[in-house]
Amino acid sequence: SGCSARDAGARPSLTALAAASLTEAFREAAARYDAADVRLSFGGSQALAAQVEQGVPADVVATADEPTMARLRSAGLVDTPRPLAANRLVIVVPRGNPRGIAAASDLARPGLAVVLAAPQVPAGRYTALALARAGVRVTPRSLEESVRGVTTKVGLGEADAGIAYASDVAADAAHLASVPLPQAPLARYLVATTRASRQPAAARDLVDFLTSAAGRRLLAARGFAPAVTPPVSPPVTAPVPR
Amino acid sequence: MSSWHAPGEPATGTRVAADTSPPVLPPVLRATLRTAYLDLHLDLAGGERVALVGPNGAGKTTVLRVLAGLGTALPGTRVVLDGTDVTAAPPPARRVGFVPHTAALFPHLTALGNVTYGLRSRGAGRRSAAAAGWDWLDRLGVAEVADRRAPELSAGQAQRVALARALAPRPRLLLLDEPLGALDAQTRTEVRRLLRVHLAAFDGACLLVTHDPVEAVTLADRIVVLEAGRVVQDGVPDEVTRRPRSRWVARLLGWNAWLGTTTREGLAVHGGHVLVAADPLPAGQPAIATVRPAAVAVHVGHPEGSPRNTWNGVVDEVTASGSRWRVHVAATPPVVAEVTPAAVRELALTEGRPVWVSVKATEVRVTPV
Amino acid sequence: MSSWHAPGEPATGTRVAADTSPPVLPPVLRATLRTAYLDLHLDLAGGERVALVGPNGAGKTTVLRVLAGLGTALPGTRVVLDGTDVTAAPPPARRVGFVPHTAALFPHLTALGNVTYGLRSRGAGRRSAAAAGWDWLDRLGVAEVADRRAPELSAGQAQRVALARALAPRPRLLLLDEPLGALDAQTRTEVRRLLRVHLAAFDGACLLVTHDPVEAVTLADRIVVLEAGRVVQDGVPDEVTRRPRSRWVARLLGWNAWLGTTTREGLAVHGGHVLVAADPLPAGQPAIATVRPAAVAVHVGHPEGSPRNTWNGVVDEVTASGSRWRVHVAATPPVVAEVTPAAVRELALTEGRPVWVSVKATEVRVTPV
Amino acid sequence: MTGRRAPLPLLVPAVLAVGFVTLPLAGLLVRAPWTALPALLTDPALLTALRLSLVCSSGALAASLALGVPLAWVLARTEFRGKPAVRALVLLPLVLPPVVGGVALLLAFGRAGLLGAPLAAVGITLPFTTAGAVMAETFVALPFLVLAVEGALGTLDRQHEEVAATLGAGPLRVFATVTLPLVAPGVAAGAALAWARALGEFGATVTFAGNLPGRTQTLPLAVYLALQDNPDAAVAASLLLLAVCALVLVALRRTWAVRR
Amino acid sequence: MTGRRAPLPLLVPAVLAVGFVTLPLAGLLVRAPWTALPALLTDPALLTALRLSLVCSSGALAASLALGVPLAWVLARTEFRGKPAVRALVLLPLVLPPVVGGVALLLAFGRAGLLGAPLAAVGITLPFTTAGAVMAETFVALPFLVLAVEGALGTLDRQHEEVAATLGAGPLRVFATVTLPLVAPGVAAGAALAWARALGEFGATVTFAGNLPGRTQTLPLAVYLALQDNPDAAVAASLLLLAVCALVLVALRRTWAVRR
Ligand SMILES: Nc1ncnc2c1ncn2[C@@H]1O[C@H](COP(=O)(O)OP(=O)(O)OP(=O)(O)O)[C@@H](O)[C@H]1O
Ligand SMILES: Nc1ncnc2c1ncn2[C@@H]1O[C@H](COP(=O)(O)OP(=O)(O)OP(=O)(O)O)[C@@H](O)[C@H]1O
Ligand SMILES: [Mg+2]
Ligand SMILES: [Mg+2]
Repeated sequence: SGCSARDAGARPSLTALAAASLTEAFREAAARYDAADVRLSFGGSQALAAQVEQGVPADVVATADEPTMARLRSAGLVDTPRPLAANRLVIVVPRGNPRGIAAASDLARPGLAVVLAAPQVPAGRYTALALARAGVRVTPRSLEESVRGVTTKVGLGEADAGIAYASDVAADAAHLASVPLPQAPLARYLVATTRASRQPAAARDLVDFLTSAAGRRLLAARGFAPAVTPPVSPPVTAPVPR
Repeated sequence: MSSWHAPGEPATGTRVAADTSPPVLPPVLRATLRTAYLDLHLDLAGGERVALVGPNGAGKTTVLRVLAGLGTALPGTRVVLDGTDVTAAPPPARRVGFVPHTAALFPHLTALGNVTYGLRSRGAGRRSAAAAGWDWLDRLGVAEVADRRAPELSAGQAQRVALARALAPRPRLLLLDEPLGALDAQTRTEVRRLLRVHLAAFDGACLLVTHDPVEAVTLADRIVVLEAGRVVQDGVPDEVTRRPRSRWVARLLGWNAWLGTTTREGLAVHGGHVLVAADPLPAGQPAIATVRPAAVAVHVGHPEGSPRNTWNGVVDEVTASGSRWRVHVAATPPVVAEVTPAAVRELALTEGRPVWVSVKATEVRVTPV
Repeated sequence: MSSWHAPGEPATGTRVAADTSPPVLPPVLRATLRTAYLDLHLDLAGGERVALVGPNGAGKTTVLRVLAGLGTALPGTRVVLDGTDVTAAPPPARRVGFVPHTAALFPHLTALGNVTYGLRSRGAGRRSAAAAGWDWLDRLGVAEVADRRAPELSAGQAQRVALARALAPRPRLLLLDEPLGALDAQTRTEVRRLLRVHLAAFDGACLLVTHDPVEAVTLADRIVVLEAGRVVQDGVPDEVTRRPRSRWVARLLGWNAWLGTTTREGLAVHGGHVLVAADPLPAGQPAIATVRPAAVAVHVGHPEGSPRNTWNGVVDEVTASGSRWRVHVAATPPVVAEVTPAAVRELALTEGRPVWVSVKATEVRVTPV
Repeated sequence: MTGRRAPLPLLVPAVLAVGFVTLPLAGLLVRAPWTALPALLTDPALLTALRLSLVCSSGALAASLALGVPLAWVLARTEFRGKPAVRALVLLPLVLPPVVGGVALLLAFGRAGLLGAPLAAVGITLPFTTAGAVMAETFVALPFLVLAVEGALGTLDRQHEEVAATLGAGPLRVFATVTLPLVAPGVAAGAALAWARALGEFGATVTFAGNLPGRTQTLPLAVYLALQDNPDAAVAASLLLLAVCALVLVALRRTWAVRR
Repeated sequence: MTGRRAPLPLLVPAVLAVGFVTLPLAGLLVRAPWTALPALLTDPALLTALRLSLVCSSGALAASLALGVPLAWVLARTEFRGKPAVRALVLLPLVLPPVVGGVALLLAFGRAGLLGAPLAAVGITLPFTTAGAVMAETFVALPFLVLAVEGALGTLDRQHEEVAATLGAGPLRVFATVTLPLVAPGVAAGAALAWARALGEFGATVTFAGNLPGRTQTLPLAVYLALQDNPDAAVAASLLLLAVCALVLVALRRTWAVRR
């Protein structure tokens, strides 16, 4: 990233692991953050967790879901996590929404090429949940190994629609557009300092920055929703039969 | 030499064939090869068997390959088979049989499979091809190994199968490149006998490359001597062996041979010395003088008496040949003498030994070239 | 034969060397090879040059490889060099020079690089090695190509460099496997002369494999004849050539040779026929009868007159050898006659022709085996 | 020198090399959930993936043979300008990161791709189909085959083909009845390599063909996803894959033996 | 037959093969953001990744040579029981999905790994270090080298080595001064293949070494990451990779030419 090129000088050098969906936001944040020279490493939340478990030299880790962070916490590898942001799944369509997708129900249209994230990854779990709530049965063309796979295929026009994070759509506005998916649960992004960090103070300072108002603005600009302290999930409106 | 064969003139083939084999058949092959390396014209009549001989690198194999249409087509060649021009035709389109220096049997096929290959390729049915294949293997006396794969065959058997394979599709022109070269003395005899029988029965034309004079003499009714891509002699075996027109042929026969110009008493050898011959030719023409090594006497001192030709030199090499040993004497002109092992020991004829040689005029034969 | 060389007895080498080269040196090589295929004992004195001859597959190359320590060590072999047992020692630990059938120069090195290789390997400094290398190349007359890479050398030059390479580290035992085999007649002569000079100067022992009797006679002061892994004759050249103890050697010399049992008048050849000899041996012992092909006369009808030995057969093969052609007659016993090409034509001596042969008793030499 | 033991300076690195390769495989074995293994290995989803893997890799092998052998022949037997360029082209997939290869395939055969668009127009879509998976695997496997077969053809003695031609066989017949049988060992070795490579292919497949169980989810994809939430299953699947590979390599070794 | 044009039944599939490979690459070129290219290609992050790729692949090549050549020699020149097994072992990485290879490497050299644990105890950690990336790439590149070099050794005439031995050179000296120079072309070809494979390696690297810019994020990783938020950058990076590959292949072709 750009900062790695900049001369570190006396400033401490920190390494932050972040969920792939945070790429753009964190790059910008790192650029804005002056207290330290921040190196960023992106990947799937599980992959990042695995790396931490394997002793990757990182000071801060930000995951796209709670269970993964909980795993690290219980393993005593990270300090108490702090809510970073929330991300909402949206229906992602090619720019201009050629197939006129308006709601989750449209995804069930026959002949519509839909790609979803695989249930093994968090996005996939949320997707399944969302579709269940919407009461829509979708037969996807593919269960991508990551949200990236979804956006790539929609972006290249291989798929007519998919389900990805709002932030992912914002990242590639050139090719993508989004349709809201209210049934989707909020994905809660958490950030924490690692126990292995050599500069705990500096690491804590970075987390403070990311969770500060300034940090939130950056994240919001990238399509992230504000972090909500109590775990919320939109009310399941179950239609009561009469 | 090549002017000798200018396409205009009557075909050498037919001409020579005339004074040996009874019927004069129309030419099966008419080929003119004028490439960077080759410059010759060949006419072969039906049933004619021509031996192509010459030193290594003379172009023999190249000629065969051109006639078979193998390799990249060379400019300046023209090949006419049975009156049709096949110069541009690929090998399959020519009715030519080719047996390379090594038998080159298909290792993954049985002897029978090898022999039937040509027939099948030319569209014969499996059954009829097999029948014909058996027949050919039988004729060449290798029917009992019909089911063996090529690698399991002895050199002799392999060579026979290769012949059967080439003959089976009944080619009009048969090309054999040193067919017996790879065989040991024993098998060579047998196969040569077979070869003679089948070549006699063969109605197409046959061009046979060989290094063995006996093979040429016994198998062919015409010998074409090739040197550096040019024909230096072309005639019936008797003529070629009795009056070799090139030093190489003479050497092949083991003779001493010197090129030079005829004088009143014999031949002025290129390089100086004059050889006295009993029956000289009209003076002033290019000619070759040949002397049998056995007719050359070797002396340690200056020899006295009758021999008209005596000169001295240094023993250059001693080689064995049959029960005689050949003493090569470096002199002008260089000469080879054939003596007994006893003589070699008594005269201590080892390299570097100064000696005199003498040759009787009656032993010097002068032939125009 | 091999019992003849029981390790206990005095070394053949020294014994034979005694009646040829003046000083009797201690044996440099004492080797006993008793493997599945080989069964022989070899003793070589310092400065002794022994020619190892024999048919293909006799085991010559194998012997050389065992002595050099190449290939997997064979059980039942014992090699003693200068008194120290090196049977278990790897090649580098033996002071042996080896020149394989092909020169096998290192293609990636220059001629000089090849020659200095051994010296460098044995720890010589770059400069001193180069100096010695130049010296050797110079001695073998190839100094001018010192900087050429091996592939750019002619066969003759390559062979000389290979010799220089083998001689440079001053081995105690020099092994040459058909050193001149790959050369054409011309170069062969030159290299052979060089070889003789340097072998004479060489103080170690030299074992030389060859198929050329002349090479054996002119280069070695002792000839060991190997057949099927066993020594069948071992003696000075004169003895071996004059009284060949094996049919192979006789053949090599181009002679007729028949094994049999002596009778009062000559030799009862295995297979029946009795040959009458002018000076027979005491009856009842195994012996070999040899006759020079030139001494065999060929007739179309039953011959009249003096020759004591006459029998008939069928012409089996005709081969050229020098200016004479060799007519192989299938008969009991089979026999080879040397005749002129003229005779071949006049008598029409081609395969299958029935003929009579006659040999004068004075021409039949009987030797005990 | 044969038979004699190797000198230490060569033996040590050789042993290190073997160790370096063996240790990770040993790791898999040690880490393997032996007790749970039977259950894991009989998981129908896994077996589906295995079946699909075998189908796709075989398909890729077939395609590679059909396309690669003729190409190798052309490269080895004919002369034409730009031959080096073609050879380089064919080998590029060897060095292209599979994921990029997948993207490239999408750009070419995808719905919006160069050739994909017209194909889609006539109702043929390749991404997300088993055919697509086969294509992706062929893309990465082809170079191996071409490499091996062209090598074999290059070292083949020509005279058998020449004799066949003089016996009346046209180029095609010569190729089928003489050339192919003679280079069989080379083809076999190349085929084994290509098949193995296709079997292990991940990046190009997931990018071009996606990941749908029973349709495009090959064993490597299943392994990758299992890694996310069920490492044991992943290890089990890997072992399964390894076992299959081992079999391939035995075959490969056989053909080697033939060639030596 | 040389010089004559190829028969259609061979020419057609050959052309198809070339087309099949060319089209995707063409796709990349067409899709390439030519206007933005200069900017994208000069992005320091990308250049960092490229530099790291070159460093790591070269390191992997060096390691493969150091370990692989001796191993190839042992396989080709000595006899020992279990030789086929060893050969199969060394080739397994060829067929193992890279991701699984990465996992296996973690199980072996990871912090909790068989050898990793003791190493960690003495303060040596390999995962997530540049050294780790080199290891991962070596793991996948080694088989190519061993394959090529053993092949070359197998076809090498032994008598040069034998003569060298009789001239007093020990096995090691023979190897260094005779064997190696003679098989140089084979080694070169194998090295080019191994290097190329290492250059394109993704799965094993990301799994074992992670994705730390400037440390373990090689070009293929950067490409993969870029695919999400900036496909143009991804394509640009791919082209860069392709260009580098092309260079390798030209070198590779050269050594081929030498071998023919
Ligand atoms: N493949 C080749 N490439 C280049 N030159 C060749 C090739 N084959 C033959 N020549 C050259 O063409 C000439 C004729 O070769 P050719 O093999 O026809 O001679 P030859 O009479 O068959 O020799 P030999 O008696 O040794 O078979 C020689 O100068 C040879 O060097
Ligand atoms: N590599 C080998 N493998 C098996 N048998 C071999 C091998 N080399 C030689 N032999 C056998 O060992 C015997 C001796 O072979 P060797 O090469 O020593 O004979 P030779 O006297 O050198 O023959 P030539 O005169 O042809 O060189 C032969 O029977 C041969 O078949
Ligand atoms: Mg020839
Ligand atoms: Mg030998």
